[in-house]
Amino acid sequence: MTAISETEQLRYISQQAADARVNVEIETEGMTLNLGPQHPATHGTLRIVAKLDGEQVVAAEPIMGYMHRGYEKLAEVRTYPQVTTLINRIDWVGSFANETSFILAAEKLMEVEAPPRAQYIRTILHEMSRIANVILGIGDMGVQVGAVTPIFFAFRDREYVLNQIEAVTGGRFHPNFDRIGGLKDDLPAGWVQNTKNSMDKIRGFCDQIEELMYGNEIFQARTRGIGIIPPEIGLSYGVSGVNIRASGVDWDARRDNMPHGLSYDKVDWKVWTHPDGDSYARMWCRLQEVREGTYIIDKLLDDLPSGPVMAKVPRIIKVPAGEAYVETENPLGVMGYYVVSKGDLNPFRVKIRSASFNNVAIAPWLLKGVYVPDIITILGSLYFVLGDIDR
Amino acid sequence: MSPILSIEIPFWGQTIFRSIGGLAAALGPAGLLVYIYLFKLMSFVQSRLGPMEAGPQGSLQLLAEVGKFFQKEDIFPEKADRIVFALAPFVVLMSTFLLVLVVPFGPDAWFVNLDTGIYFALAVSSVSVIGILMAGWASASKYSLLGGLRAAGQLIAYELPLVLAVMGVVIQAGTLNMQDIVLAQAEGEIFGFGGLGNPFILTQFVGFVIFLIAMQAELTQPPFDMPVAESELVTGYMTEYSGIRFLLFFVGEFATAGVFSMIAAVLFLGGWWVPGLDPDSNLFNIIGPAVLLGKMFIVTTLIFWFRFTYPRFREDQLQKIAWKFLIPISLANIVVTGVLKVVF
Amino acid sequence: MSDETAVAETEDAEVVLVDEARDALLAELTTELADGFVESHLQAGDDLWVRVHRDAWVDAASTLMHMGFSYFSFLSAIDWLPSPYGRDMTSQVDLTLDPPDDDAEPEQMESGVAGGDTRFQMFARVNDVATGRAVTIKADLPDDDLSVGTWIPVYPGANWHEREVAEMYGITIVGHPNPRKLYLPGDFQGHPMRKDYALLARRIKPWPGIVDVEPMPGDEEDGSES
Amino acid sequence: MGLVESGKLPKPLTGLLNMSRKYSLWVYQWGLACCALEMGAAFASPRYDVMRLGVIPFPASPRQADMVVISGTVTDKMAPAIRRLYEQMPDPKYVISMGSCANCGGPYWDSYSVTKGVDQIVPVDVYVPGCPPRPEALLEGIVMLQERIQNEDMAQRWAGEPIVVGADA
Repeated sequence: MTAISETEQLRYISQQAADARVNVEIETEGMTLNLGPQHPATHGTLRIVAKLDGEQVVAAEPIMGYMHRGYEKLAEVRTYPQVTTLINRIDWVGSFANETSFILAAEKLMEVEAPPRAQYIRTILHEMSRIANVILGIGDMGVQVGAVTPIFFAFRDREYVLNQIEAVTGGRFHPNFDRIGGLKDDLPAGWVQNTKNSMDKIRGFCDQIEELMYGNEIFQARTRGIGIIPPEIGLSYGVSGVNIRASGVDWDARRDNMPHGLSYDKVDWKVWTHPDGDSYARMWCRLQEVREGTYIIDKLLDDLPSGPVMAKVPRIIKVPAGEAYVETENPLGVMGYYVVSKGDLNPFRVKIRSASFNNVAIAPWLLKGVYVPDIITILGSLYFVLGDIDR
Repeated sequence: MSPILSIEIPFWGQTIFRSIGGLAAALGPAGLLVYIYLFKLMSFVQSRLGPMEAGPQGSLQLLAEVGKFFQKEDIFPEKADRIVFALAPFVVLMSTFLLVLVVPFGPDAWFVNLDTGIYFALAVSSVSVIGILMAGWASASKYSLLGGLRAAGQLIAYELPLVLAVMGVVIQAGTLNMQDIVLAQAEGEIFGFGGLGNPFILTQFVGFVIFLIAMQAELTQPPFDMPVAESELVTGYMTEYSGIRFLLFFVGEFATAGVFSMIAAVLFLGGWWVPGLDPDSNLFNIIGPAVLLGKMFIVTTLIFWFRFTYPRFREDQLQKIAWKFLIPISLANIVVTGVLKVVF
Repeated sequence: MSDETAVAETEDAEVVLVDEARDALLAELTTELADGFVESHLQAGDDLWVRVHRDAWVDAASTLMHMGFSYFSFLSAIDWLPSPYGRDMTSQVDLTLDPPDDDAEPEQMESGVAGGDTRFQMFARVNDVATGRAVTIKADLPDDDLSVGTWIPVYPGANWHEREVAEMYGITIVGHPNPRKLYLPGDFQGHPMRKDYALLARRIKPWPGIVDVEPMPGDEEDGSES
Repeated sequence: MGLVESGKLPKPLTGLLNMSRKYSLWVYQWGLACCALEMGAAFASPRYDVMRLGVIPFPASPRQADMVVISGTVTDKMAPAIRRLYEQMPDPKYVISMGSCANCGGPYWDSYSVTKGVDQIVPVDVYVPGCPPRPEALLEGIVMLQERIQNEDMAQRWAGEPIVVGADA
């Protein structure tokens, strides 16, 4: 790769090595290990260049851009409905959640509000994409620490959620279902009951994985005390979502900063936090969120209002000039869109504040002084999606 | 040359017979293990079907694999040490074949009846370390090097509990000869009751568990598979191998699993002997191998069940288990066994 | 949160919304930033924008940090130049059927909320997770000196964001420890997020377009032979 | 190449060798973007279970792979790595390009950083269209590739046109 000259990289790493929290008294010849860009541990195409002393990491630097597709530029040359199609593919594991905040930002500029039924369905689909996303993260964590089986269970039970998403939106995981002012369609017949059955299955998966994986002594030995994020450090890096809640920060954009257009305030639910801040805490909180998500969906389905799913909006969408920032609590963390409009068919500027970008920014700090296997554990527990980093 | 099956066979005939037998004894279990465990049991654990298309229930899948690997290009990395790189898989496989030598399959069905059989087995099992180190070093890849070094550290650390666990059996049987260990179990009795003989798993249960754990580590199976950790080191020392040479490693891995399980079966489960039958009868020369295979499957099932369900330890945790837990416990086991041996 | 409750829930735009929390925050920021404060925009019940002087950009970060805005959300830049390619940058127009009008009057540059005088503007957003407050900070960059101080000492998370800005807009981040390209290959030319950076695929092969009829620029000979 | 050079072999032997390659496709998962998830579903989900067909998704190293599924957006920064990976694989090797992005750039056709089609970098045997294709589509691509391998003459590799899933439908 031509991206970085090795000497440049080494100089930077050795600079960082000075303050690394490792014992550098014994002078041994270091080794630079290059994980990626395609490596089983990096969820795709993240590349980690780690300078090692034995098996201990002196300094590690993630290198990304292998999945950079230029979303912010492309969004400037597409109309608003076209942007929705595009941004589906940012966090490709939980697609619907990507749409929500952009649509809400556009709605805010246009000063329209979706009808209550659409808001409910939006919230349900948002939670479903969270479940589809996080389940996979949990299964993948198993693979990262060497247990092959959980990922198969994750893929098996994820299908239940994908089936329901497909039944209502027509797409397994790029729904493109959200519209400015509401939703494309109403729910199909029988969907509510099927979804409730699926949620039962998901809760079964949670129980199974909690016993099989989280209760395993080796899993705990591998994850407890590994990669601790102190709350204040995490916040200054912009770490959000589960990763910061696992450090004891009780802050959830769904509860504390919920934008208009979602229905999280209509039901009772709990924000799960964990005081430890290590890899185990992050994975534990993820599992609890999946379970909580199933309850949120159940409750929302119970009092689903009737009515239209689309507000009155013009056929050709021109968003009035202005600036708006809307953030939602996405599966990976806080995702926000800063939309600048000049009153055209297409946005003037879309700044995508994606969760993983900030979550992974803390990796160089976290990876100093750990062992090579812990790189994988920590990255796995931070749980990022490359599209969400590189955009 | 001693007779096999009490039939007089000329020397050259015996050589051929033994060669075929040795290959079958090492590769047969390997093939069975790959099919039954890697394809079918793993798929069952993961609620899948496994290979189904090649042959009925995918039973010919293995032949397809072997045939495929023979057709693959044999790649040498540019900076590899070619001779060492080429030899490494054979060294690993050699260790397996040397192991098979001392395994008794029946009262007369054996390849070599060494008086120091178990000692020999434990010694040659370490040869594979050299092969793995060769592979790791010669590949000129950092992943391979890390994998090779991890493997060396791991195999050396677990050699000790392995040997110490066997010591208990040796003390109880009073011999290093594997054949005599089987006979000792066949003729032994527990508190005067000889109907079951005395499979050492009953009296040496601690030793059996330690042996099993150490064996898992020697075989670099999860949860001790750091040398080949797929999610960290890609496949460790095998990273740069392709085609036939990879096949040799692959076969070596499973053949060693089979042979080690056979040794475990011999040491702790009574080898080829079945309770209730006369251990001297010629019948055991016929059914002995099958009995041993059956007992081997008991051990391998345990090994592979752990493999498919457990996460992987970290390298330092692995060393900690060996030095802080397994070795002290096995030493205590030897002391207790020695005392009891004197008492009874 | 608290600020939301201060807003009267109403759909009538004529009613002047009162946002006490943000008013107080704005007052506090104005005193804290002192000379660095340039302009602000408060959208009651919604959001707060504050524009600071370029030289006060780094001070603003530490000020905000001391005021409890411990959570770093994002940092980026905007290029306010109207696209010189006009509407051909929107996919609604087919260049072959509807060639762009070169004589069209260039649009006037117009900045967004909280104003702005120059082409490039930095903006960043920080949150206070304890109280739920959030503020967007902007700073104009003079056209002849596209450089700004780094936020890394205050918000270490700004590291990658600043690299992204430097790469995408060609803005120099003074004091950045690792000013390499973040996303693009090392030999990439240009700063793609600038408005005058053309997307080649749109200029040469307009969508849906007729693929491979026009030769790529620079290899006319190859195009004619094949 | 291994035992089989490009020389002529008796027909039954060729058939046997082809059959063994057909049923033992170790696949290297080059998961790049969204399609990687559908590829993962095809390989790891019990509902699709590609192992039935003899496709083994184990190898983490390209050296042991027979086939690579390039699923997702190929960027200019990634392109050299893909080329290198392809060269690291031992012959005979097959490439499946999965999804619109890998086929032609997909929704990023006008992006400044995306390679418009992986076939500019490596030769592709099977194109699986879709954004993303369903796992069933990938399975069909694999089955069609297996049919081709069954009738393959080693001397004439690359002679045929690439397979496009769903083209004749």
